[in-house]
Amino acid sequence: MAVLTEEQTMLRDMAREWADNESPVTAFRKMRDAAPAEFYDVEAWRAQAEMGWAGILIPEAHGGAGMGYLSLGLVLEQLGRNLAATPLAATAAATSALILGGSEAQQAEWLPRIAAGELVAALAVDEAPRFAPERIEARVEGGKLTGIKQFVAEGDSAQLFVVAAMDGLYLVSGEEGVTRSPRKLTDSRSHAEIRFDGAPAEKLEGGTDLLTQVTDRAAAALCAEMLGMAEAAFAQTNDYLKTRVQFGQVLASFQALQHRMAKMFTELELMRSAVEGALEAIDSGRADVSQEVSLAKAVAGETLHLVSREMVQLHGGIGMTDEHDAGFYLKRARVLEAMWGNAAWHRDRFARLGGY
Amino acid sequence: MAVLTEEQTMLRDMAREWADNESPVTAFRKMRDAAPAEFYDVEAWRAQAEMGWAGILIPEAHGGAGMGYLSLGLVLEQLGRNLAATPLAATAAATSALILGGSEAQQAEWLPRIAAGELVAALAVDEAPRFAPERIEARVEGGKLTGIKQFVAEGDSAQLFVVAAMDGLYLVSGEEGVTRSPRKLTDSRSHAEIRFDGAPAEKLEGGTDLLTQVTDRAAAALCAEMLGMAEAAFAQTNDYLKTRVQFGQVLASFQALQHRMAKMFTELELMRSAVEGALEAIDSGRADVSQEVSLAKAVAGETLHLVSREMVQLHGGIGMTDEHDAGFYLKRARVLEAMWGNAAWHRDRFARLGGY
Amino acid sequence: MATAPEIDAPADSLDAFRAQVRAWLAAHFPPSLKGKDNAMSAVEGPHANSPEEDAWQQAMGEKGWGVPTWPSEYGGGGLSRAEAHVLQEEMARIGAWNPIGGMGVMMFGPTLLEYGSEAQKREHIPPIAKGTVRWCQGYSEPGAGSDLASLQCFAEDRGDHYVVNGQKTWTSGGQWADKCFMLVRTDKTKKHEGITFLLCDMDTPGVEVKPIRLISGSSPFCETFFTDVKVPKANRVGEEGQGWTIGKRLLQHERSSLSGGGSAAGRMFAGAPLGQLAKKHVGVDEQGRIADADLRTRIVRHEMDLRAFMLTLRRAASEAKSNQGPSAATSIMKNVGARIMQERSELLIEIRGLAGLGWEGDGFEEDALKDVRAWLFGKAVSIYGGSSEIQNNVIAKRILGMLDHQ
Amino acid sequence: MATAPEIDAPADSLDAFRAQVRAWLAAHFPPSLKGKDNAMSAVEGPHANSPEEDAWQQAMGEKGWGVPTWPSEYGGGGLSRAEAHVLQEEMARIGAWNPIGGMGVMMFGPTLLEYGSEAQKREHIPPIAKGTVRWCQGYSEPGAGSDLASLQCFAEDRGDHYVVNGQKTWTSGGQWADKCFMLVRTDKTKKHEGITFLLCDMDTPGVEVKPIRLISGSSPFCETFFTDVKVPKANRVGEEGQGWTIGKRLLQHERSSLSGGGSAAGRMFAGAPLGQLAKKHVGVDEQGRIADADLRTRIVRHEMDLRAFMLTLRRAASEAKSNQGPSAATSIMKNVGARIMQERSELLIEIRGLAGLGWEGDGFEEDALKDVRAWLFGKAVSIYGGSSEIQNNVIAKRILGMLDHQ
Repeated sequence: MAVLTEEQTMLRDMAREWADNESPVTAFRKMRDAAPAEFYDVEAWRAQAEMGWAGILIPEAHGGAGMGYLSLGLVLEQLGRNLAATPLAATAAATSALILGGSEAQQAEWLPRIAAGELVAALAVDEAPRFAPERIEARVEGGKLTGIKQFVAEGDSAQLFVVAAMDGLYLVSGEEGVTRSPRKLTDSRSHAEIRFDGAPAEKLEGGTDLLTQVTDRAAAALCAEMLGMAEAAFAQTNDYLKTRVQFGQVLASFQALQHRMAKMFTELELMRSAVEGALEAIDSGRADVSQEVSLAKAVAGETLHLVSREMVQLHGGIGMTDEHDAGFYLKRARVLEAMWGNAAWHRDRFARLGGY
Repeated sequence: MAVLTEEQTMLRDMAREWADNESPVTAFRKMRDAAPAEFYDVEAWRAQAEMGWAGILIPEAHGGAGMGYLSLGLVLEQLGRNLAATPLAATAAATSALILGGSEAQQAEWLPRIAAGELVAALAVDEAPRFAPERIEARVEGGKLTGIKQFVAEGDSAQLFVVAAMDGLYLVSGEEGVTRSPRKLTDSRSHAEIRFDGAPAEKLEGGTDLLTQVTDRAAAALCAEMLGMAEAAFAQTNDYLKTRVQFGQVLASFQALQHRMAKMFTELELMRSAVEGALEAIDSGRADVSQEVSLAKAVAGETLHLVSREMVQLHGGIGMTDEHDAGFYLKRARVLEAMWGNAAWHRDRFARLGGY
Repeated sequence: MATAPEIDAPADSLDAFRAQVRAWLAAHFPPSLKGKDNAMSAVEGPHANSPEEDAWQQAMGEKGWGVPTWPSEYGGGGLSRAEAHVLQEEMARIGAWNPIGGMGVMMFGPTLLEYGSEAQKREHIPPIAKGTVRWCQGYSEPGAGSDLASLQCFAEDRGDHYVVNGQKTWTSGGQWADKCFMLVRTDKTKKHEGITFLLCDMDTPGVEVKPIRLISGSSPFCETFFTDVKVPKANRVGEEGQGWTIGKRLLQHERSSLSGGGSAAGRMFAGAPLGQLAKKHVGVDEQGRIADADLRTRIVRHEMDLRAFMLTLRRAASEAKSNQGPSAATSIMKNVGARIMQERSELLIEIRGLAGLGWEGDGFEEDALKDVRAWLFGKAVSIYGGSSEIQNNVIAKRILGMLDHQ
Repeated sequence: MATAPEIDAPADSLDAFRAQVRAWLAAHFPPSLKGKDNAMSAVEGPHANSPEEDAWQQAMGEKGWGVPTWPSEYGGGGLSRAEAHVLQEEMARIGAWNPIGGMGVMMFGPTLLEYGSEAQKREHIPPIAKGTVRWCQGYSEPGAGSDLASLQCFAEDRGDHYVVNGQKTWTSGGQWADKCFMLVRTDKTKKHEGITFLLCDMDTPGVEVKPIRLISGSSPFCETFFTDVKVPKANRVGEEGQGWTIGKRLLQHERSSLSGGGSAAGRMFAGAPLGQLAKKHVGVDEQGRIADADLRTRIVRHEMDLRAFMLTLRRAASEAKSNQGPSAATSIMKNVGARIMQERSELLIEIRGLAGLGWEGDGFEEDALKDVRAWLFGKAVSIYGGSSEIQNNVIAKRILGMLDHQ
């Protein structure tokens, strides 16, 4: 655990208590079975907005909490532990674009509404199923944006889009020229294809550098969610091993499993360091944010992959049933692993940034 | 174990008995400590020649046994188990060049002498410390070969060299224009730098295709030696775990170690299949020899790497001492892993041959 | 890569048989069914057969060639191993497939042939050979998974019959099965020796079946509840208390089929090589290699693992044939088969990116949706039929001689 | 990559101290010694100091800054952690290094400060702080490695002294040491409670030392034989039977130093990043990447592992400082440090090809020869000071609460 301020400690404790009590995995299961058009838990999102989480990143002048990414990560980690299904991460990703590249007018128009939880925002970058920010073909002519964006998280309900075009990021609000088609992935969350066909668009400052900054922040936020998921999957597995009896002994007493768990614990500790390191690098405005984010996303991807597989394997048959939660972690894990660059993509970038 | 003919079974049993009784690891230790100029065990090589092993590949018409690579592999596997230090593999590699690319006159001149164990032959390809058969700069002008070859196995004592030049393979015999400098590697075996400075050279037929065929055969032969080493390292470790007592129990009874050993055993079985598969592919003249050799060398490299590390780790302190044999396996393993293409090189070639 | 293991057979002497097989297949295999084998029917449940499928099943059933090496007096093909191999080759050549399958063929039949009474064999083997009776397995219980011998489902002796009470779980295809082979406890004072092997009609009063929904969305397994279920003693295989021996033998058949001895492995890994698929989805670099070099190194490792596995299947088959005794290599098959299948699924997902994680609905290739379900279902392969952990215990103890704390 | 962990200190209040340190270092650190730290002296044995080295050791010894946080009444620096950090920063800034080291500093000193009597502290701590007395560790025995508590070396009570008989092994630097701290058995009827902690002069009659040659060619450890060796009772630390408690505490100091808390880790991984070295030896592709893409993916995984490890060291230090209690992260340090060091050595060999496997003689770069020896010696890192297996047991039991069969 990073060293926290008093304010951050309170935020984390509140998030943990809320997620454990008000939005446990059973809430996600209910949302999945109900399959609302938004593909998220509307009540949970409302509650989060009331607690001010939609505005964690937003300056106080615009009605937010003026905290940073480590703070956002503390909350997302708790949500990840319980698979709470709300558009907080997507909205935060779009928010970071406004904060970094929005004009005063744009910020004044949107940030207070986001902070108040009045709308869901989304970041639309990819035009193919694999992250490739260098291959954007969407273009803007005469203030109208045209292009097709794939698997836009929370795209089913977003009222404000931050959209990557060839020359940078744009804001698209309103329904004109916007067509949404849901894409149902294994995680039962919102991922939509969004067709922009001459949609009115306003430019943000910063060009393609802004795109890198924003996707790095989006990735770092997901890492926090992945950290929470990995921790919860690991803890539940550890608990299960202590209760399940086979051959007259609890599974936790078998040394081969002890060592596997010890190794997973080791990876989890490294994952925490990498994830917190990336969030702190963003908060302190360091020059190596991209390196640290690539480290975090690659390590988070590998570790969550390992833990989510082992969760099923070590639960045995019961972990294979839909009735158990293990499958939820597995199915969500692969989606997060693929978003904003998978482990291989980030390893490649880490090496390129290192000059080899 | 591949299905063997009666002749092969006899050969293997004889090789095993000889290696276990006449050339155990203590013989290698003795050779290392004595450090003869040849960097091999002269008496053991004489005994092998008397048993006809130098001529395993050589047609009966030229005084050999007319057997194939699987047979050669059976012998090298037994030598590998005991780290027997003789120039059999190097001589066989050079022999394969003569068999595949030698004229009748060249074969008649050299094969009977090799089969009789009268001389050591060596294959000289690389001009840098990493295998790169596509980067040969040695050239022949007017029947004189010029170039510097690195880490030529058995180069300290070879009387006949098969040398790769830009346009194919050449035979170099005699000392004219040949300068040898020993290179002492961790395995205490012979690896010499050979400078050819206008050395008289005779061409073999087959151009650079012959080079590929010959290095594939050299690699496959090493794989058999690696298989024997890995098996012996594994078996000795397994024996040790059954005798070493800690916490009042033999180490073999600790489940974490049981599972590690089971996984290593699994890799060893796959390694055996891959190695025998490559040798059989050569013997049956299949078109996919290069694929099968790349599979074998990559798998052999990874598995021997794993087993040689685990041998030291699972022996604990005693495995760290020079008095114990574990270090010998470790030190020889890395050399064989690097020769004729390491695992990464062969993975890359396997993929290229597979069209991706 | 994905070829079935080759078995060297003395082909010359089999030429006549081969010609006969070829003619028969030409006459009976409907070309419209070429390559239409539904290997997933065990998972997805039986589908309604088309008339062609019916005719094909009937023809093979009558010939006994669905179970080619079983004795012909019980409806099997009565072929030698070499002949069976010719049959397999000829079928592969024209894309024909075996319509007779399921647990009866893979596990129960071979076991009954070994341990059943003459009457039991005459009653049960022919319908399996014809594919007309479906069997399910009543082994696992909620408290008895890897530790199967701790099972509690109890069969009380009532003279000429038993009365069975208890619960089984992971009953494969329980909702579609006609009959169940099961392990029950007949003696509570002994662990292994208190177990007996029974055969039970699934429509016996007191048998209730509840499908278990898996993470893959399918429900190929059931919970099966037994409440005062009468099983005649004639349906006991072997002696009372011999069930563990028989049941373990059956598991060996299960393992060898799960690890893909023969065509099963070929089917499991059929389809385009991963390298080609990756080139399509990921693109290529200037040298024609998969553009994502990191992914490429893992694909090649995987393809090598698969090729080494295939060579090991071939080697084990040769070794078995050459009377060198059972090959130690067979002990590794299940774990390696499971790891390869699971890695393949994970790579398929990575190759396709988010398009490889579709659950249902628009926007996904049919193959991708299938591969997602197979990925999730495939997590079971290292759990059922003796988990990977149990397999490693077995290798360590039986093959490596590493004994537990004494 | 290879930077020492940063510790956030309230720098403002320390400015005066920093200025003082800077001035003192400028006056005392001979610039000719910049970066000449010989971290391998523990392995290679002490070398003859140059006059500069002597002067530097004496200056640091008198100042007590070789052991900056030890109490000044025993010759330590008496600095706060924050001040010690400033000292470390200022030394790093100019390439100065700590000439005071060895087992006395890393393990024995901290333990004696905790458990020793006033007389023992006054006698033994100052020479350690000055670097004038070398200590070695008498713990392991041929039959007691990971299971240290089964040690047999026996100390018989003879009133005012003990008589010690038995054998120790893996005595680090036994052939160069002046004194030995050791665990002996004083009661054969108890396991852990029968162990006592003694201090023994290495020149006592009956102590014999035989260096053990390692696979790396060096002999940093010894077998040490004790035959009727007299040890005064004044040299017993703590009570009789308290040795296990004291000895374990000392191992904690060993582990935290082995896992590279602080500058040790920085030193361990100093040198050019692997990526640059690989570019030099392997070449680059048209995009300037390491030409061997397979190797590149493994180098980047390794560098990421190293960076995550460094971030973990930093995090553990911050957590310890912020009174959140000891960090769970410290439990993973030894195993991760060992794996990174060993992987790094293996990668170095692969990068250089056969030129990376030179043992001695012509044809090799000096660095390559050093790296080969370090590769081989480094295999010990996962064995000594609590093997990786023991560390995993500890994590599973103490942190994860997974208890053994009951």
